[in-house]
Amino acid sequence: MIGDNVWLDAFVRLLAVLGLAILVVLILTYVERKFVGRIQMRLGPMRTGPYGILQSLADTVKLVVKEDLRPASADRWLFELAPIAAFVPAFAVLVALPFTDSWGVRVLNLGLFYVVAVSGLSVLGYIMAGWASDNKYALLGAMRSAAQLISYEIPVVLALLALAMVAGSLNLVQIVEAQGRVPFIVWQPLGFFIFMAGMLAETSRRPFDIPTAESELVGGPSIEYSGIRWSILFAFTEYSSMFGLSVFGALIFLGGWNWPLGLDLGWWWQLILIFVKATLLIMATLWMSATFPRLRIDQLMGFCWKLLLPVAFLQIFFNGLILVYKWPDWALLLTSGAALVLTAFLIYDATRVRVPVRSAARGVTS
Amino acid sequence: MTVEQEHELDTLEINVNVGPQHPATHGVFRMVLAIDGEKVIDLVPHIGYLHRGAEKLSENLDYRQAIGLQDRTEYLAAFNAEFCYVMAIEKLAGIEVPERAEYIRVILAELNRITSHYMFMGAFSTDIGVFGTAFTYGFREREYIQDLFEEVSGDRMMYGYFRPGGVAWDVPDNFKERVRWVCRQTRVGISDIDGLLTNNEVFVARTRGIGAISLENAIDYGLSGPVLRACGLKVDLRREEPYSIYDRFDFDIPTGERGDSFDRYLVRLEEMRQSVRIVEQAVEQMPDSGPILPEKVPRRLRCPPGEVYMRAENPRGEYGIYLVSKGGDKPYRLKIRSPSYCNLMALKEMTVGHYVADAVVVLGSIDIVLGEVDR
Amino acid sequence: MEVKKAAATTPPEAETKAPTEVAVEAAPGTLRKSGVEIEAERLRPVQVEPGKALYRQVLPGVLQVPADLVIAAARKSSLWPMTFGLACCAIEMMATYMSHHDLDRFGIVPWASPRQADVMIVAGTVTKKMAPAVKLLYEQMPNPKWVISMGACATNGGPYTRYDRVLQGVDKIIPVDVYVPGCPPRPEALMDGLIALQNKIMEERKKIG
Amino acid sequence: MSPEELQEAPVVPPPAGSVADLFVAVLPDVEFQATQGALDVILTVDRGDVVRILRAARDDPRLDFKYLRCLSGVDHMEAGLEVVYHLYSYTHKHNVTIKTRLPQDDPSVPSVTSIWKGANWHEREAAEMFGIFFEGHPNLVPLLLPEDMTDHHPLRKDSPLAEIEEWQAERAGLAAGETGEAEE
Repeated sequence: MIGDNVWLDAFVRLLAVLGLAILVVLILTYVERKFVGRIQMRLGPMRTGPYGILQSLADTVKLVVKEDLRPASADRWLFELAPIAAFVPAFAVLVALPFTDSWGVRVLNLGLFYVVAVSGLSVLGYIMAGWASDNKYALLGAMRSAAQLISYEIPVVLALLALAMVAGSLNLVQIVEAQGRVPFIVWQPLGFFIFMAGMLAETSRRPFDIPTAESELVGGPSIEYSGIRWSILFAFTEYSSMFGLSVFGALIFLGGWNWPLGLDLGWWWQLILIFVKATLLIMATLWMSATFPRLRIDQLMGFCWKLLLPVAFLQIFFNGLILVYKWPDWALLLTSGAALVLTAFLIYDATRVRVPVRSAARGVTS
Repeated sequence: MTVEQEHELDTLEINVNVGPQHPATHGVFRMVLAIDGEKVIDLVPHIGYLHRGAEKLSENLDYRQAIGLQDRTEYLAAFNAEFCYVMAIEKLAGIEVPERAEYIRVILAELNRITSHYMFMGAFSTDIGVFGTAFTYGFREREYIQDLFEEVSGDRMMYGYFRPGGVAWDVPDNFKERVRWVCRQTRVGISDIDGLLTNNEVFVARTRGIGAISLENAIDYGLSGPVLRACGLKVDLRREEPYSIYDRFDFDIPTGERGDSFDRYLVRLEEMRQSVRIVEQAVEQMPDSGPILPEKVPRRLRCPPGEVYMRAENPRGEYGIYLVSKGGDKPYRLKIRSPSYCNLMALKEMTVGHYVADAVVVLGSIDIVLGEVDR
Repeated sequence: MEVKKAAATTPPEAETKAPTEVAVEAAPGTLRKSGVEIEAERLRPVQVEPGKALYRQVLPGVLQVPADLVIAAARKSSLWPMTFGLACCAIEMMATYMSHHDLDRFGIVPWASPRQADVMIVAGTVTKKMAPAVKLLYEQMPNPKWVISMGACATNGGPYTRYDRVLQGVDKIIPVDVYVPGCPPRPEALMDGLIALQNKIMEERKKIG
Repeated sequence: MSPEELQEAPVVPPPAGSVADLFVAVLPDVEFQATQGALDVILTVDRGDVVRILRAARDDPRLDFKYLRCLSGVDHMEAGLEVVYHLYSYTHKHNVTIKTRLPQDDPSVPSVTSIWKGANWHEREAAEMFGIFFEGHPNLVPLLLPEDMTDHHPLRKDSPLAEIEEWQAERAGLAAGETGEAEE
């Protein structure tokens, strides 16, 4: 606590988190270009600074001094407020996350609930942007993002509910401490799978990037935005929500600041550990987004409602059973793992090429 | 008081204008989609944004000068387009082509078919939403073949290397080794693309059953090439009316069953393997030395009056050159029957009833080249 | 909704704040114009009005010199072209983005929407049917913006210059900063053109608002 | 090339047993002139018979031309315009070229879109490039050229090429405005 003034303390902490968010966004944009570049057998940025490390800084300066256009037919206030409306929820997620066992802006008793509730609000910004731009692509993109984000909230909430049942708390600090030496990903692999799908959907990364689908909608809600407003709407919102959700996932599924072997080396190491775990999640996201094609809207919805939602309910049911009858922990792993295998089989079955691929082309040949 | 009769909810169709500048239109194609929610209920294609008069200009150029315009018309498979054009002149003027030149032409044309299909793999997967990864894979392999073309012809894209009666100059000394190396490399590249896309769950989900067209309709619309073969008809002009020396090679004609986007993709993938086979056979059979142009080709080429419709199997389908000569050293009329133009006609038939996202996939699966559509 | 009115670009109905407007269709009720008149109207060149940047009005003179330097350096390091292929040259442009040549090394990544683009690479033949769309796209880009004319066709019509549906050079309708020769230019030539544009941005850092 | 130098191709009767004989067998009452071209047999028919012949060509099992390869227009200046149909049969593997002449002052011919759907764009293209009117075409609006600029037909022989711009012409050693025959 800085001084005795609660308000000053909160303000300083907020500033620190905001600075962190900006820094992380700068680093993430650079890392993404490098990482995706390597996947695509390219080098990524090389010329701006050594190994291109100043690239995202140059992009930011350029975007800030670029002309900020507003289409003549756009709805003025909605158009200008939409980036803020999209960014604030993404930033508000960071407020409730504990980065070590003793440091966060505010540690809420209902932290889990708060994060899930607030992160869904950025859809409002996208809809405002899509509506105000007076552009059909933007409108289609906004409608798609509304449908997608709201749908994916539901299985994610159920999966996290199942997890909260195991942890016995909604307080993020207590959830981390409840994990101890074995993180929840071991007991709840299905929950982690659903959470990852939801995180990809929330941040509009492939294969769930249909709101911004570049080859169809040219960028979706952000199509008419330029300059600083575009960078807030697109880069800041997307990357800071990606960062926030990764830290969140690292806290609740990967054991937070707990070393796997039960060491405790103080807050500095805890911070590093959190970031390493969050980076792992981010890298997984980037990897998926660089190699997967995009789903179609009906397939996306079908995946959510017909597959994720039932198995999430199943998970809650089994967790309840196990917790009530005080069965041992490995029963959690057993049920969750079995449900995950079932899910994977269903996905495989739905997209299986019935005719063997080689003979499909060659079958009728001479 | 009576309850008013309930009305159905009124929905508004909106027209979405895709193109001419749009990342998925492969150039400057434009289509206007009438959509109801996410479903396409009507599609109006607009072309002509790249209409630059290759036919008209060819009428004002020497027979040999017009070869350059063929390159620029079909810029993804320029060797194939040149091949068809010079064969039309040869048929009309009665020029015999030396053996060695035939082999060089066939090797280059088949390799160009592979580069064109690589381009398709990249562009098609990008339409589906892969973030450029398949594109870079395809282009890496394409560059290897492009390097070979550059060594032979001196240019990366607009080769201008074929001549009526043969080829412009002899190939480099290490041509055969280079071609063999490229073939080995291409086999690796094809399996890379195969592994990245063919069994990808999302890729299959996005392409299977999308843009299917029945065989009767396909023939009625005059489709040709992989789009037609994906419907199950086993036709290939290289087999049907063997031109040049294609009757000497052993190769399969891959066909599909459903005529959907996935089958088109598979047919193209298999065609690349078959092209490698043809090239490998051709390299083995190719004589090591010999003339590359017949002895008596006049400096100023004149065709006797007459007309010919020469057709060749290009990567995108049947490429036809309708050449009318009335004597003299210029074509009197040159009509290019471009496969993409004809295949594009069926776009509406394939797209209507699918989702907006599928419109892009169907367009990508036809594999159009705008230079050839608009000429 | 009207379909024809949309001058055939992404974002279709968007009007920009740019000074000139594109006349796409004669107003209903007026006398039908001849093709030549319509064409002349469509192909009227874009008027460029120099603007003054905000930081120039706000910052004191002493600070403007380093600000110029930083901003110009940032601009030249992050040139985002619009994905905008017209014809054959577009294939070479794509080849330049791909792994062999990799324009991302220079911080150059393509963006699909003109609103986020800084530079327009006109890669290919501009026909008179396409010209209004090219002009509209140019107007939709926010300032500061640059144009690279890639290849012979965009520069003066190239091999197609004598066909009367082809524009004899894109500089007839929009101002061009760098011309890249070739038919089509090799990827190295395009990179050279982009580096020339970077140098130009550094040299002209005082002029650009 | 000046109009006087133009030579017409000689009429070579096709060999016996060619597609021309099949046409005679299928449509005994229709007159046409058969020529052996460089690759295919060419039948020149009257424009009034076009639809009848082509429909028979598609539907008769002996001919079975299901595939319309190409439809082109040709401008023969004083001799009129010409519409050329290239047909192919997937079952019998034979080709035929059918031509019909139209006078310059009344270039109209019945549309064949009702026979092959694939004729649609080909006819639209021939219409805008040559000014041929296809009777019964469902949507005969320009395809490649802008819809409101149909003053001239680019592929006609009387439609000149554009002038090279002055500065370009000076460099090339040509006077501005010289077209077409400049480099002969």
